Amino acid sequence: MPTLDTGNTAWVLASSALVLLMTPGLAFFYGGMVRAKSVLNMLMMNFICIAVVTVAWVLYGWSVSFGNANNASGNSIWGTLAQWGMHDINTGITGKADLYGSTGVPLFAVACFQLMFAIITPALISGAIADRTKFVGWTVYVCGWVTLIYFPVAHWVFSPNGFINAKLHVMDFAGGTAVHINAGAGALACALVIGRRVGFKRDPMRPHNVPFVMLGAALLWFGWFGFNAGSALTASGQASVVFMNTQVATCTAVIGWLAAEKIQHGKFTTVGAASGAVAGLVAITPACASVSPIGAIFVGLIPGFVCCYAVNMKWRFGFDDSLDVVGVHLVGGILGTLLIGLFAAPAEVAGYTNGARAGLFYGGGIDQLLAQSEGAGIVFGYSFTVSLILAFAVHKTIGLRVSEEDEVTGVDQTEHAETAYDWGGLSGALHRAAANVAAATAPPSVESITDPSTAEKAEVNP
Amino acid sequence: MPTLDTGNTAWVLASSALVLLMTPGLAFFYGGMVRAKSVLNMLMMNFICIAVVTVAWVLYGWSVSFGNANNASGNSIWGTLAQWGMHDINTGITGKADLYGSTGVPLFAVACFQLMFAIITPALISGAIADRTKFVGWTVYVCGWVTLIYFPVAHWVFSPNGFINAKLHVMDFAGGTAVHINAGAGALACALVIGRRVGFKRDPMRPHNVPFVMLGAALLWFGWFGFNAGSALTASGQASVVFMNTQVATCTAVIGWLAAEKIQHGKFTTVGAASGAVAGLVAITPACASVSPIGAIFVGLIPGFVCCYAVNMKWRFGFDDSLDVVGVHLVGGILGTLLIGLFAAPAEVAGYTNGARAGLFYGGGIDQLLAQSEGAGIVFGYSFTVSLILAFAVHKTIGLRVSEEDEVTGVDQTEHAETAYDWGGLSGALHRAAANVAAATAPPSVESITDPSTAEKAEVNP
Amino acid sequence: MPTLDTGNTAWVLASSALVLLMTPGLAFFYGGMVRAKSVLNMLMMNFICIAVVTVAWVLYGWSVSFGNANNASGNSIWGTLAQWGMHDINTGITGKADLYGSTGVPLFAVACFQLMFAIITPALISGAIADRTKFVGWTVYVCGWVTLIYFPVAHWVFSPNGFINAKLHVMDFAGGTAVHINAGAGALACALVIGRRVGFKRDPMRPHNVPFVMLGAALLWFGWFGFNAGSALTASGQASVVFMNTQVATCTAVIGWLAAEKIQHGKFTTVGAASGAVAGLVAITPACASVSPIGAIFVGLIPGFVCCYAVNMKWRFGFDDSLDVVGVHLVGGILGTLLIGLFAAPAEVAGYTNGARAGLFYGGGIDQLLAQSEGAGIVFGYSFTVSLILAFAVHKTIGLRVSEEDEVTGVDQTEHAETAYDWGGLSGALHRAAANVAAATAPPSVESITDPSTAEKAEVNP
Amino acid sequence: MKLITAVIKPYKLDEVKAALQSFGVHGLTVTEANGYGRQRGHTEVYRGAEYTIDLVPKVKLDLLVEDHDVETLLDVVSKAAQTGKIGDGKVWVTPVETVVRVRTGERGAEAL
Amino acid sequence: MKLITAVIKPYKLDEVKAALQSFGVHGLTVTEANGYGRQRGHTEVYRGAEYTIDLVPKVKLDLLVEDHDVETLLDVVSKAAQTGKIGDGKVWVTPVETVVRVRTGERGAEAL
Amino acid sequence: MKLITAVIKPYKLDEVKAALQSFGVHGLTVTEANGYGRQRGHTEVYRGAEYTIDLVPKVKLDLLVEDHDVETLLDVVSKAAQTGKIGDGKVWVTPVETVVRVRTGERGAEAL
Ligand SMILES: Nc1ncnc2c1ncn2[C@@H]1O[C@H](COP(=O)(O)OP(=O)(O)O)[C@@H](O)[C@H]1O
Ligand SMILES: Nc1ncnc2c1ncn2[C@@H]1O[C@H](COP(=O)(O)OP(=O)(O)O)[C@@H](O)[C@H]1O
Ligand SMILES: Nc1ncnc2c1ncn2[C@@H]1O[C@H](COP(=O)(O)OP(=O)(O)O)[C@@H](O)[C@H]1O
Repeated sequence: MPTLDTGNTAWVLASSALVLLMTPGLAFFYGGMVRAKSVLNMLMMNFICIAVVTVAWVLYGWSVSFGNANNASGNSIWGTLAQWGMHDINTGITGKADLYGSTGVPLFAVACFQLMFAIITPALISGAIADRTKFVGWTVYVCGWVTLIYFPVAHWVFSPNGFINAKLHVMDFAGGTAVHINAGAGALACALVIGRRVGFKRDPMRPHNVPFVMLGAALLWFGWFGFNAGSALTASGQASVVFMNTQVATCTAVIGWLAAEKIQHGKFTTVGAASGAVAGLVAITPACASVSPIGAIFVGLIPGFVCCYAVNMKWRFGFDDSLDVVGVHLVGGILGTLLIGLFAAPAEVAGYTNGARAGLFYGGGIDQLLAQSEGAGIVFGYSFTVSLILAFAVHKTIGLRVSEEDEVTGVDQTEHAETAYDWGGLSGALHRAAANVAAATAPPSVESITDPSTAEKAEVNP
Repeated sequence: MPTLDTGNTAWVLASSALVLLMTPGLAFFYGGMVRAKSVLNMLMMNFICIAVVTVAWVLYGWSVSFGNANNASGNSIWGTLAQWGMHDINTGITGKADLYGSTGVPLFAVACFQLMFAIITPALISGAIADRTKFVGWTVYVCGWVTLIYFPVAHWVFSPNGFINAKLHVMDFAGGTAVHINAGAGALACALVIGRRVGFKRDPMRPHNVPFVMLGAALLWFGWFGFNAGSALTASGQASVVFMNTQVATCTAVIGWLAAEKIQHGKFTTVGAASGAVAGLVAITPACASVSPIGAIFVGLIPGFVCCYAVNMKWRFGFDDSLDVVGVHLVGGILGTLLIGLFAAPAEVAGYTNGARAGLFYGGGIDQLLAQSEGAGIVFGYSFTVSLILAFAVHKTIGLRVSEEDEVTGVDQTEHAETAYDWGGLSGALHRAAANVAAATAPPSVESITDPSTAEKAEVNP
Repeated sequence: MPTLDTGNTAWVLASSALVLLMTPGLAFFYGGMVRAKSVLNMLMMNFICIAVVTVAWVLYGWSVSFGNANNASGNSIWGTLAQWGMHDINTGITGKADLYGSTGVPLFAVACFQLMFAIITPALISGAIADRTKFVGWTVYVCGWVTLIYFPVAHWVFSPNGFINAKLHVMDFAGGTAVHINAGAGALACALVIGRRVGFKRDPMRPHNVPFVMLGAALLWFGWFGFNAGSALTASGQASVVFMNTQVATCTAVIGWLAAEKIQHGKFTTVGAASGAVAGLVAITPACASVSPIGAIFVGLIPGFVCCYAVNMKWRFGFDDSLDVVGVHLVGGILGTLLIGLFAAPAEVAGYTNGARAGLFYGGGIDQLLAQSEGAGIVFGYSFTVSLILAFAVHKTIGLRVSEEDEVTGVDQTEHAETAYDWGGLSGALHRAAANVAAATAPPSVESITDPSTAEKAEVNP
Repeated sequence: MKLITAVIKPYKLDEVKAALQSFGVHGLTVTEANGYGRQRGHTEVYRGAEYTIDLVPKVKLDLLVEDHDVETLLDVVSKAAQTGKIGDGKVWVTPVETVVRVRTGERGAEAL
Repeated sequence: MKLITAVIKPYKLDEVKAALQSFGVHGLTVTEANGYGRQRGHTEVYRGAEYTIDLVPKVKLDLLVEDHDVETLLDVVSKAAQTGKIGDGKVWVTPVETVVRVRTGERGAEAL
Repeated sequence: MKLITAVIKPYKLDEVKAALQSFGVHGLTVTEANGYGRQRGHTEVYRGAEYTIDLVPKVKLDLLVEDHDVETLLDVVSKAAQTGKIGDGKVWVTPVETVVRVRTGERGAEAL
């Protein structure tokens, strides 16, 4: 009977914090790429995911996804509602603690860890609809999306008894299907429903703050070690090789993307390096516990190179996936999931108990490749269909898109009544509105013609 | 006899690093909210706290706060000076390691962890006196403040034998009283002593870099997991539920603040979302190990909503708590401390050995609510009084505030001789001062009329 | 026979993630200090180190540095090639896991941890050659540098059987010699080979984004806990005191630098505080497991103060070490390494098994000081010589420096075809190039005279 | 020699430039500006403080032209910058006495 | 038609605008500027390198007015911008030959 | 009274200012600007989208001078700003009718 393992628990808790940080990281990665007039809206689309998904998770999400995880014969399509509000989970403060499987990690720790996955998955979608999204509509979409799509899919893929995991013996260690293909499909659906930005293809839309793009990529990379190595739920040799594979694939993907960029445009760009890193992290996510470090070199290099070409699709086909969620997450997720079928190595595959086999290049034959394709196809099909319906429903009711005029003005101003930056040059031009809470005590009309040098006086009796 | 627990130690060390990061996080949270002309001063006010508090901590702070923590019958008002300079603590490299209580964690690890609390508490105060503070005066104030206020209060609240903890059986897991009410009281005192900014209420003072506000909030949130879950000093079920509660309350507070903002101003703002997150983190800090995740929903939602109204007080009463330390930390800290009296759940309260009871809504009656109020009142009263005297003393001697002219010019320039940003447009207008160290070898007068294209030449013999 | 210790493993994995984050942290620390026209190039010089060094590490670096670490009688000059591609390391998923020494930590975890050191060391060099470096040349230089210099030196210093460690009984816990003196020497060589920036000494070159400098310093500080305390490879009392020493020395170094700055220039600057922190972190790196917290006060204070003067050398001697890698890392590294000879305390030295002695002030006599000097001298001599030859070779073949015209224009634009920031004021002035991938489907010539209000129309059939 | 100064909506800059080029004008100086006028600004909210910002972003063009081109170019600029919505901006003409091309020291028409 | 150009201290912008409005002037173009003059700059320090910055931040106003308003408005602007301290700035008047309102093509007084 | 306006390369600003000072001119207003002209711009790439930027950074100087100084200063400025490479910029002169020093209300020459 497993007892608490403080080392594994420490690693899962640390990993949970790391994965939480990925969402703000993503917000900066995306936020730096949009124009200065819509960076705050991008940050908010991500930030609100943290808020609403967490509430849904506590109330029913955890229960639906993992409520029956410790029950080998539990429903393979859907968890349970028995753990709604996480009300019956024993922390072990008194009595016997509820631990996750044989890991010696408290259920609550695993619940924290898995929550962070549920948060970042819908957040990934926001990149496809930058610059033009109605904040309220987006929030509603996210609530519906995790409920109808993420929670069940997470059960299928991550729960020991989920059918994609247990029945189809797909290897998806940290979410190539459940997270990236899933989010990519949702992003494509959203982009199609919401339509192109005003000036798409005509106007230049260059990143307003490339260092933020890099900062975001760095935070994502940092957090991703928790995402992948934390998914071992143990501080073990498996977690260690997963950590190494994550690092290796990310690096070769940077090289792959930069190479493709050099070929296409003759330059090695910063945005390209950051994008390559993300593409590599995406691709290695499902494969990190199936391949050796040598295999990881290819699981990074290939997606890095291919994704750099994939981001051109939106120009060719004319759908405005603004920040390339499809080109990076959907394509990268599919590649990572399928490459397992080629590069999965026996030594690592041994870590799976769901009957998965080694890859084609490692003598495992074609079976695993087929299994991986099946898993990828099912998740894409389900997610894209439901996302499309959901996005359409929200769009026609609450509305997912702001007016064209608001879009041209900038969603930061029109949706959030804020301006991202004020370097001070003209701040003398603002003044307090009459509606101001301070107005009662300090009529601007009077004060606004007071000279600073007499300020103290002007405030003698506020 | 407890032996080293590497898992718990790993978690406490990781948590210490996380909490250290909170102070820079706070610096960016605050720094983004001030005007571009005083962001560096804000960063420095926070950064210097790290430096000076660490030295005070090593020399006597740790000893005063926790020097007798392992001694159940130790003084409940004040620790000891026996561990000055941490000179007699055994690391266990040779001989028997000194461990903290029954946690199996080395005293040195706990000392690192608690140090980070001592750093961020005074740092929180800096937000109340933005844009106008004399750097040297502030540094002296911080040294005095931790010595006279934080170190003893930390003993009262956090040390197993501290009277607020042991005698009044108050539940304050991670510092609602010792950290937030304490800092809030110090901030109010400082704001009153130092007075209003030039142009308070008249001039617009909008955040100069909202993404920095969000970055700061993200780093705070990330680090706060160490702050709260680390306070368990074990990688356990308790730490796990604390982690979950921290996440839940923060999220509902974001929702609460945004709701209140929508009601008051009709918009959901980015600064509001970030502020709500901090308000929730503050409120759950004392309560994180006393409530269930369902309880945490309310311990976040209520303070988030209320704090959004609380920040209006400064306009109404005319004290310039520039970045709302009172509205967020004092009010949020009090709410979190008191709500324990309502929402404390038996299963979690069982984790306390100081005789604390469940809350009113969980059948524990009114006792705990009264105890919590008592604890909050004592800390506020002590802290406010001593802070006021200390601030006044510093203000009248060294001085806490810059001249009005310097304030209008900007404290970055006048206090630190720096400018935060230089986008390059007019950098051709700077030139090296005569006082320059390089002058000896390179008279600017001569060189400044040289054309770059001849630069190499101009430097043939420097 | 050691078995897996999950607590130690959790700490080493967490530390690996922390150390990975240091390189982006360094990129922002440096990036904020350069002019706005070359910040991206600085970020890229650091980012590419992560990519290429990781590949080299997996292929042969790990094997060369630590391939024989578990073999006490292994070659003391160089590891082995037996573990190329990390192909024969057992994760313990099946069979007996390969663990590092007696730590109970998987070899793979240690390999991840040590990889991060191999990444940041060459990255440190980039600061010396800011604003003028050819990206491809730099990348080649880095590959050569780690292969010829870092990998062997890491073996000498960090491997239990490395000669500087085992034979010269030098104490260098986390890399004063292997990392900082090594990088400092490489930086000096690079700066001499590549030459001064156009306008060095004549033109003002002020930091373009001081908050980024602070952000970078904060991330470095945060990550450095993993760097130093993680080097214990155990979550132990030693790791805890190392953590405390790291914090203490960093803080006293901030104070030391600010004091020196006040004396020289009359101001306490933000860049100075950040620089002092880095100087302290550098100095305590080798000493963190040799001194007591009291000793750490001096191991921080002295280098902080001295380095503030050391950065003036470049003006006096006229070599353009742009961001003071020599003044901070070389000087700080040497000071930290030597001060061990004075302040090493018996209680901490007991943690070493290589025959190291206590320092002069702690009754250990002069021996250790001599040993430390020897170690520092050997690493500096080897590194500087080989770096000089390598830099010269690359410079004369591929080229390490851009043209003067490109340098004046800005390397972001000329090397990476990007601009770091676009605040939107004139973005109406960009337009899509004919070469644009979108051109095929959307001739700008036509569209560029379309009014946004008719955008949707203009896109009816893209 | 005259100086045509135009204050227009930022996103029209590229079109105005294109139009000018098709009339053989290849030189132009652009400055970021902000304008007050009939076009109304907006309100912002920061932690309970509401601010009104009346300033609207514009770009300002300085265009040195020969006397006989003034009328045509005045027309070209205002047409190209027009959206018909409030806030399109102003164009005005001021007399210029001399123009020098820094590179060569040429004056007058040759300087353009 | 005349153009009044004023270079003033940034924090006076709001007051100048308010003053102008009370005189019925509702249009104005504002540009960020920097000035050299009697008002001294400051010194900065970065890692041992001291720089002097003589430039002082200012804002520049462009105000198109009808001839008969010039004197009054010149007065309004300079009074409102005045602090009496060095660096208050300058106001000057240049002749304008034509003004066009881009939106409508109106000219002269109607264009304002 | 005349207004000399110069659009020059940013890194020449300090030299022009130095030159002017040696001729006793101590006041000057500077604005960040960008220019189109013979000097060609550059191309940028972001995730497969290539953009051309024709605008080149410049600084714009406004210099109020007395009539009799115009020729000399025109010369001083253009000489100091000259690199001989394309893109050195332009300097032009416009008539000014009045100048007021905000601080004192002084007019004309005294206002400088
Ligand atoms: N009297 C004026 N002097 C200088 N600039 C003006 C004046 N009036 C308007 N402007 C500029 O023209 C812009 C547009 O003017 P506005 O009144 O908003 O719209 P419209 O010109 O279409 O009537 C303003 O934003 C301002 O920059
Ligand atoms: N000759 C000039 N031409 C253009 N602008 C000038 C001139 N002299 C001063 N200025 C502008 O006026 C501002 C104030 O001038 P200054 O001499 O500092 O103070 P004051 O005008 O009160 O004597 C300067 O910062 C500059 O922007
Ligand atoms: N007709 C014009 N009106 C206003 N500014 C101009 C004009 N022509 C050029 N300029 C300005 O002068 C700068 C330099 O002009 P350019 O043709 O590039 O080089 P050069 O003046 O050496 O021939 C341009 O960047 C622009 O700012």
